[in-house]
Amino acid sequence: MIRLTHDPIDYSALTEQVRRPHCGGVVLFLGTVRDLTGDRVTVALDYEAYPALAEKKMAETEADTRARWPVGEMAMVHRLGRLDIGEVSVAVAVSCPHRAEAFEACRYAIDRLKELVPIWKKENWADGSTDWVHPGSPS
Amino acid sequence: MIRLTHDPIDYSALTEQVRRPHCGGVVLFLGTVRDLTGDRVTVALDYEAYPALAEKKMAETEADTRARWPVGEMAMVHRLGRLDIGEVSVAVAVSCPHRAEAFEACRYAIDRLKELVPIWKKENWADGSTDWVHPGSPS
Amino acid sequence: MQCRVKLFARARDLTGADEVSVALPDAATVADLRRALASAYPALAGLLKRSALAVNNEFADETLKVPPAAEVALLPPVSGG
Amino acid sequence: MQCRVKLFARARDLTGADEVSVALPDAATVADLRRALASAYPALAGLLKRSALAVNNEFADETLKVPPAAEVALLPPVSGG
Repeated sequence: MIRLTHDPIDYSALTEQVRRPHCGGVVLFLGTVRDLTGDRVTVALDYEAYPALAEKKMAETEADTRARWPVGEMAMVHRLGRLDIGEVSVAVAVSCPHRAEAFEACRYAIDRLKELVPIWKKENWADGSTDWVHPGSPS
Repeated sequence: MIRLTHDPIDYSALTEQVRRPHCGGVVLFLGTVRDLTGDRVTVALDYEAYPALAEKKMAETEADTRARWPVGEMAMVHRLGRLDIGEVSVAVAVSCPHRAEAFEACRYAIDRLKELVPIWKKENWADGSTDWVHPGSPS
Repeated sequence: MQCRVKLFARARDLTGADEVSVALPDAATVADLRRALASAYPALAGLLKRSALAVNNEFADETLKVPPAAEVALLPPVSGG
Repeated sequence: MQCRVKLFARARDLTGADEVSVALPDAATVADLRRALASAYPALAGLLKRSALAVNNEFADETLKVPPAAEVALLPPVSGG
């Protein structure tokens, strides 16, 4: 299950969705908005997506993860819009028969999501300035 | 925070407890009761602990984990008594500034818990027989 | 043909538009589109070098011919999560 | 001295008791206790070889002298999680 949403992420519901009787391990990852980026103070982030392609790449990430580990069920949700410090921007929940698999599959899924999925964040700094975050050398 | 409990584990409360503004990554592990162990059908597990030493070893595991990763907060809860299929037997939640640390710290903590903490489970098989699980060669 | 290109994140801020349009010859490739964009919108030139282009909802190779009326998007390096 | 030993899991099932007591000479070690347990409770002998002993709430080395009135526990291989 993959989803983009402007609403707060209900990670408990997400976790319940992936629990399965044959899966002894469930791993949930939450990405939350940090108050510091390096040594600069952030007050909020704005997340934006290219939605159709983002959902497609999230679905591909799910398929890739299932091809590599015996996933019982998995769910990935990314939030969009304005997020305050401490809010959950992304949640990935995975169940597998054994715990090592569940850890590896969840880690792989969030790593791929961050690498592939067309979503961008804008830092809203404490001094009132803003910066879109585009990893790599500055343009 | 470490705890042994006979009540169902509220893993959402546990996860909320470990969230911190300077921690961008939270990883939650849930161990749940599987319906199969190898190819045998389980109907329930009974968990028993040597409580004082179990809590001490869980606290040591927390301290070891904090010594190795920049943990913001962490929580480990193990349930005791009779558990049905699908119920959560153990939950470990860890927050760290970055996600790689949170995955590694959570994985380390559950691995150590399973290795060190004096807790035992008894399989209640579908055929009515029972077996305490003591890894290693049979006695 | 006119090719409309959706812009996101800093690319939108650099142009002040969430979509721009450039003229392309028929059978133009993604590489041609990239050059046309940099020429028509010099402010985008730096970021464009580090950005992907998507055509009809898939990341596009430089050699792909841009189909008429394609949905095209300029995708700066991603930072979700 | 009499040394009382708490039993858990299969060790309890093998003896039908959650605590047993064995006579030990003063200054007996954990290794001595292990031998005395195996001798007094032969049903435990096999599992005992694979079990740890805890004294006063810590895993005990074989050479540790068992203090008088210590809290002692026989801990079969653990299977929590």
